[in-house]
Amino acid sequence: MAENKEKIPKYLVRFHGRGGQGAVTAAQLCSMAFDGPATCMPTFGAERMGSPVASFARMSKDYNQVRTNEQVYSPQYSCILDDTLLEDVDCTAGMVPGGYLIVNTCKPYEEIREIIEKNNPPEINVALIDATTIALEYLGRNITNTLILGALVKVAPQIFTLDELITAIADQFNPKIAQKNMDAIKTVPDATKIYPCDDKVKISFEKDYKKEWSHIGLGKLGAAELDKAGVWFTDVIDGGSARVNTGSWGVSYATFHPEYCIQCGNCVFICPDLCIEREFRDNKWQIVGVDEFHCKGCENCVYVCPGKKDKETGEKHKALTMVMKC
Amino acid sequence: MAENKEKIPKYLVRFHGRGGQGAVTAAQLCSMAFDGPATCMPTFGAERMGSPVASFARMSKDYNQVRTNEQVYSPQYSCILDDTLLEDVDCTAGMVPGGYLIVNTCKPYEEIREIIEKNNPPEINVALIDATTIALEYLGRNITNTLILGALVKVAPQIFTLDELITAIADQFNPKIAQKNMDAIKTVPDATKIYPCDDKVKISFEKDYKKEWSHIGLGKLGAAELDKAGVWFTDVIDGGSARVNTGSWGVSYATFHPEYCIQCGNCVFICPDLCIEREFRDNKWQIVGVDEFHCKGCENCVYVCPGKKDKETGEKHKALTMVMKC
Amino acid sequence: MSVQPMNPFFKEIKKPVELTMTGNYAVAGAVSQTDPDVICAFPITPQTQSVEGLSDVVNHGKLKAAFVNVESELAACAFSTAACAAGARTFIATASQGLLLMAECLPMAPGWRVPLTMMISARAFNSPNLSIWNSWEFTLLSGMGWNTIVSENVQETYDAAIIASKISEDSLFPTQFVHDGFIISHSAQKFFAIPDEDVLKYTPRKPRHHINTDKTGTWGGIVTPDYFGEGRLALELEKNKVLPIMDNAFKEFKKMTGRSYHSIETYNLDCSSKTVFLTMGSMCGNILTWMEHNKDVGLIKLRTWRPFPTEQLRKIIEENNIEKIIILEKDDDLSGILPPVGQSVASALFGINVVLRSLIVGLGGRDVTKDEIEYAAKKMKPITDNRGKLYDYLGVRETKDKMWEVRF
Amino acid sequence: MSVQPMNPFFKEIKKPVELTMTGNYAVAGAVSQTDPDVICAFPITPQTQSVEGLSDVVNHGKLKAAFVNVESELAACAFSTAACAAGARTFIATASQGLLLMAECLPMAPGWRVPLTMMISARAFNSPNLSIWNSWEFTLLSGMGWNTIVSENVQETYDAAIIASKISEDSLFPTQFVHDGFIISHSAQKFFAIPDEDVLKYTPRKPRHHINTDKTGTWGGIVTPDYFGEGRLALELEKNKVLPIMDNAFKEFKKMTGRSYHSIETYNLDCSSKTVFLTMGSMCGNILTWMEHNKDVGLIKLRTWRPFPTEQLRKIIEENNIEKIIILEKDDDLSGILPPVGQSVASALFGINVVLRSLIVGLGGRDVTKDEIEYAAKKMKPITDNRGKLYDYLGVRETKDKMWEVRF
Repeated sequence: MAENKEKIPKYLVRFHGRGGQGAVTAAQLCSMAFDGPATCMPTFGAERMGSPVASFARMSKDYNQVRTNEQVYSPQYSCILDDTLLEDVDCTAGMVPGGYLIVNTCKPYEEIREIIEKNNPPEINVALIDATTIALEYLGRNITNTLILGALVKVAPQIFTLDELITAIADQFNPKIAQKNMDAIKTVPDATKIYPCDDKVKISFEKDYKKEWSHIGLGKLGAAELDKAGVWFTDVIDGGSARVNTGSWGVSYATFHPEYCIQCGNCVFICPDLCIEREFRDNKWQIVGVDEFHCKGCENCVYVCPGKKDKETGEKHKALTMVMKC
Repeated sequence: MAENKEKIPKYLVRFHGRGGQGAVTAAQLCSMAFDGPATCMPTFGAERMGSPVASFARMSKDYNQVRTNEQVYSPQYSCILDDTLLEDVDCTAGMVPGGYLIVNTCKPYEEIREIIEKNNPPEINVALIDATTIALEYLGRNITNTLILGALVKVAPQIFTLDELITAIADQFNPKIAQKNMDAIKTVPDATKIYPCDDKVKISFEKDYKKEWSHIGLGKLGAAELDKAGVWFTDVIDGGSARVNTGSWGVSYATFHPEYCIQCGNCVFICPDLCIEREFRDNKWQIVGVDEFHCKGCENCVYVCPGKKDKETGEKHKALTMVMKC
Repeated sequence: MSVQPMNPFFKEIKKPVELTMTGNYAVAGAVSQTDPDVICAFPITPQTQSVEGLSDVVNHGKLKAAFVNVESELAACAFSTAACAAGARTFIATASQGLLLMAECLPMAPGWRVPLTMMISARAFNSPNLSIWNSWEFTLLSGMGWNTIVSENVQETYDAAIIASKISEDSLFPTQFVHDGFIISHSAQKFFAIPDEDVLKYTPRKPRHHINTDKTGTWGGIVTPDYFGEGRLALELEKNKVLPIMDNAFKEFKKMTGRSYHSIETYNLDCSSKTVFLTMGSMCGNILTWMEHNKDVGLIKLRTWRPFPTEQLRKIIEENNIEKIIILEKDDDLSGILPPVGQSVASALFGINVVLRSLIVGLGGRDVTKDEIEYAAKKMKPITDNRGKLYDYLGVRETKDKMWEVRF
Repeated sequence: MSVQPMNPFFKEIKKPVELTMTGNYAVAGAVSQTDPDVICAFPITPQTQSVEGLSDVVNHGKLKAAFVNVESELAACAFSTAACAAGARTFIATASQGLLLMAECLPMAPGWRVPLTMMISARAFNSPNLSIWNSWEFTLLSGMGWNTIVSENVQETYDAAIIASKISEDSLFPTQFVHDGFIISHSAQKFFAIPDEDVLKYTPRKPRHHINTDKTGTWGGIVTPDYFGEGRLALELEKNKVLPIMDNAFKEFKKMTGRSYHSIETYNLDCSSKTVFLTMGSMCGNILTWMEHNKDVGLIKLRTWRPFPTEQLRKIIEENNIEKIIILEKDDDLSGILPPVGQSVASALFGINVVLRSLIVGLGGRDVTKDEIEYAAKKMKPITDNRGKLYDYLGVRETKDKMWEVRF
């Protein structure tokens, strides 16, 4: 490909999050905050609450640079809303050398580095921020998309400024939510710690680092290998979700306290993931625990649990409560 | 078109009848009775009991002559199952000079000739038979299709013989009906009277007399004249059946006897053509007569009429009875 | 009923026999001979008698099959596809708006490789007006992945019902066989019926993948962008095998009956004008009778409409040095390009030096006569290139008293 | 909901304003500005937010329209066609199997000259597998007689919603406007919104024939073979006027907004290789960004898919001496001939001396990247004739570790 030295820079940002964490909105806020042509899009996976999702923003003062509707394969900035994703997904894939990996985490840098090294990333900078703690304090919920954008502003102020970001937030959210986010975002620059790479590595805003056919899913069955088109026999493909560790998706999971359970069964019926475990004892089905491998932490079971009074204190306790992972 | 003198003859027969009179079956019996390649087809009109229909048979020992699936536009033989059709339809259209018009009628030749002359037919022979009388006697119903074929055998024995026709009838009908038809058909040759044309006119079994574009319906609205495609506004086209003289379709019509009517209304609801006339008298709707312009003679009203005892004789009489037209 | 149309098929047919029946009843007879397990269709003019005829044979007891009534064509297609996927030999039939109502379900059978067999009594669809008569609605939905063969007359549609069943099961793609509504469906013609035993030998039941509880799987389940294209390519690769499978079915049919069929049949291609008509279905008969007196044009008769016999057609045109093709088709599509058959032929012959025009005739049951054929041949004589509009309507009124004049 | 996507359209837009919205929400905004009387659609991914967005605007009170919920796409199409025939400005939207389920109803609106406007978020149909992602299902039903325009990005689909409404009412044919599902429907992009007053001036309500009790008539009633063909020719003659009507709609749109649209748009046709890509929709953006670094090929972007701009395309190819055309299309049809876009182009260009190949890409949401574009351009270089197969699949796996190699 011919290199054009006079090129106007284009900024490519990727967000990794879980369904419900606002990765798509983060990309959209980029597009709004940037002063010039910009597009953004989600990856086109089936989005379920808690499942891994990614989204992209592509920005440049030169419209022709961002006219493409491709997804982003070689971002300069990769922003991770949930550090558990680092284990499941290669969040550094295709990254431009000298770019930034920005992670919401309470873990130390060394631990994060160790995880990402498994994927042999290019030479990149890392920025860490414990956005979850800020979010829980200011927003009351673990929604960290605006905060991770604050960290992006810190490492890449040339894309858009904090003021531009705040204006975008004011446009996008209803006033009450917007105000909370704007208050929280101001704490971000101080809370973001940068771990730079070798400063001889110069970041490029023009070159394309996409590996050829990297979007094709090589390694999965090809046309000549499908048994009968459209029919996936279970001896060829594992069906069902038994092996998918959806329990790793949430920040919390439900735990069971048998002493407060009246065996009403409300939790069994409300759980969207069939995580309430039962056993056939004394001639009837009895609730005995929670399947933590699949519990995504939706809290529905907690809401419907009527609970039971403690015999000693007389206080009412629920038989299901949430436990934070971190 | 190149004339081929060695041509194997092809026989083209057209039947005109009303829905229910068996014109389609007549054509099919031709096809079956003929010893060689043959096809037959109905005109593709919406067939309602009593509405004018036509059907065609095409027969030749040379398959290529009858491979076409066109309708028949220049028959050598035109067979009319119901003489009321002669007024509505040009039954001689496209006929081959020297061909035969075969009519089921009780009218004299002169009257028939006068009717068909209106359409300026070519020089043709006419054969008349009162098939309705024979049908009512042998079959108990006015179904004259097999009888008209008997007349066809009389005027054109070269197409198929009476024996071949009888075999076809035996194949096509259930045994009881077949036997009645076979009995009836034997009386036909004697009952058929032929009125020949100028014997210098030689019938052709090769030439095609179809007038160019005669199947296109010239005289009806064309593409450039339709108001909005698919929408027939009532100021352009007369909607409804008010002007269609369906009363001419049957051999009989219903007539009303007020003295035997108990005003039960059964006839009003059963009539498929809304022919039972009512008036609003003495504060209620009362049955007053029959719309003869539209009555097709189905007799349904007669069947459902409970009738009333005659005051003098004590005998029960129906308020609706059928009157024959001929 | 005094007339018993299905009578010949109530008892075993032991040797070839000549019958006179309408196209629909002949199909009903042929289908009954292939011993289907399930018959499921919703009645619609002009298809109705095919299914009525089958109900007679089932009612009579000769055919042991589930005759399933449903509430619509969409339900008929869904039920039939599922029944066939479960292993049943299944027959379905429709026409016109009924075919359109099946559209949501039509892609599944090819996708899942379900060997369903469907009769279509081709009929106009409702635009601008309702018409119960013949047009080629089936060309509108040609991209669904069904095999499609078209018949000229009653003999061919009787034979096609049997051949289609074999093609479906040999190729594991569903097959439609089409005849012109009313013109063939309601026309009584003489034809030869095949002995029951021969039909059963010609259409043996073969083991195939089907829904069952021993080998479980998901049929047509959701796939991410990682797999969909691969699934389509897999279908395409299998679809490429269908034309040879059809050739073989025709060859075996000839062995059994002596009647010779091909995906493309040609007549009089060494004619002086190097001009040929190209069409399908009942009109081929009309043209062939006309050609008895007009020896200077030829005819290319397409029996196989899908998969389109591209390579065969190219070969025929090139080897015979055909200079001009006059397509006659009973469909149009208001698209500003050639109508459906024209589009397929232009795609197949793109880059070949041949002059092509397409004439839209016989819509909504308008008869196609020697007048149209003669006009088309005459109109084509001075044409020597592919400039201007390549199609027009023929055989319609412009105004009350004026024929529409073909403009190209 | 903390995010209020339709907020900008809750109040009057008084001057041109830059917004960032997804394709679907932008369409909802645009449609609300055209002041429809009736909105009736059944939700289906990826079309859903377009109708949800409109329900927000109706619920908010800014738009006074009947928002009608129905039980299926077939019902939605039937209800919308009838509402529009009764005189209401009517909007409908669908995708994929939803469009197929409408098939039975789709021919009526063109037949009755009902100016319905429909958004399609293009999506694969379910064969062999269910996919909620992008393919071009709409090309499968191109013969229904609807006008169809395709958009590249959010700005274009916002504008198309407004332009389509005008085209429908000026031509009295229903109009579909299409964007690629997810890629545009769910992509947030910057675009300029037009002041409400300007939109209303651009799409004035004009008197038209409609069902009413003062001038009664029969809509789509049965006709015998004496009239059906004449009705189709009448449609064709009116359809021939649509391309100029579209040109006029584009011209007036430019006057209002400065944004210039055409049925066909071209880029870099005087390139050295005389080779052009030809495609529609979002892929045009991908190719144009790639062309920033690859100046030796051109691009023909089809905005108008139906009626197909045949004469314009012929003129462009001939006047620019184009030698090779690489079609990229997100559809296929297992027919053994070119896929749908290829069929249309081959029909339009039949007899023109140009080399043509069609590549099937991006099925079921597979992204189309510079890899496909580069491969196609490279593969085309040695091709100099139209022999052999003219199409293939590109960007799919043959086996686990091997890309399918294009064979032509």
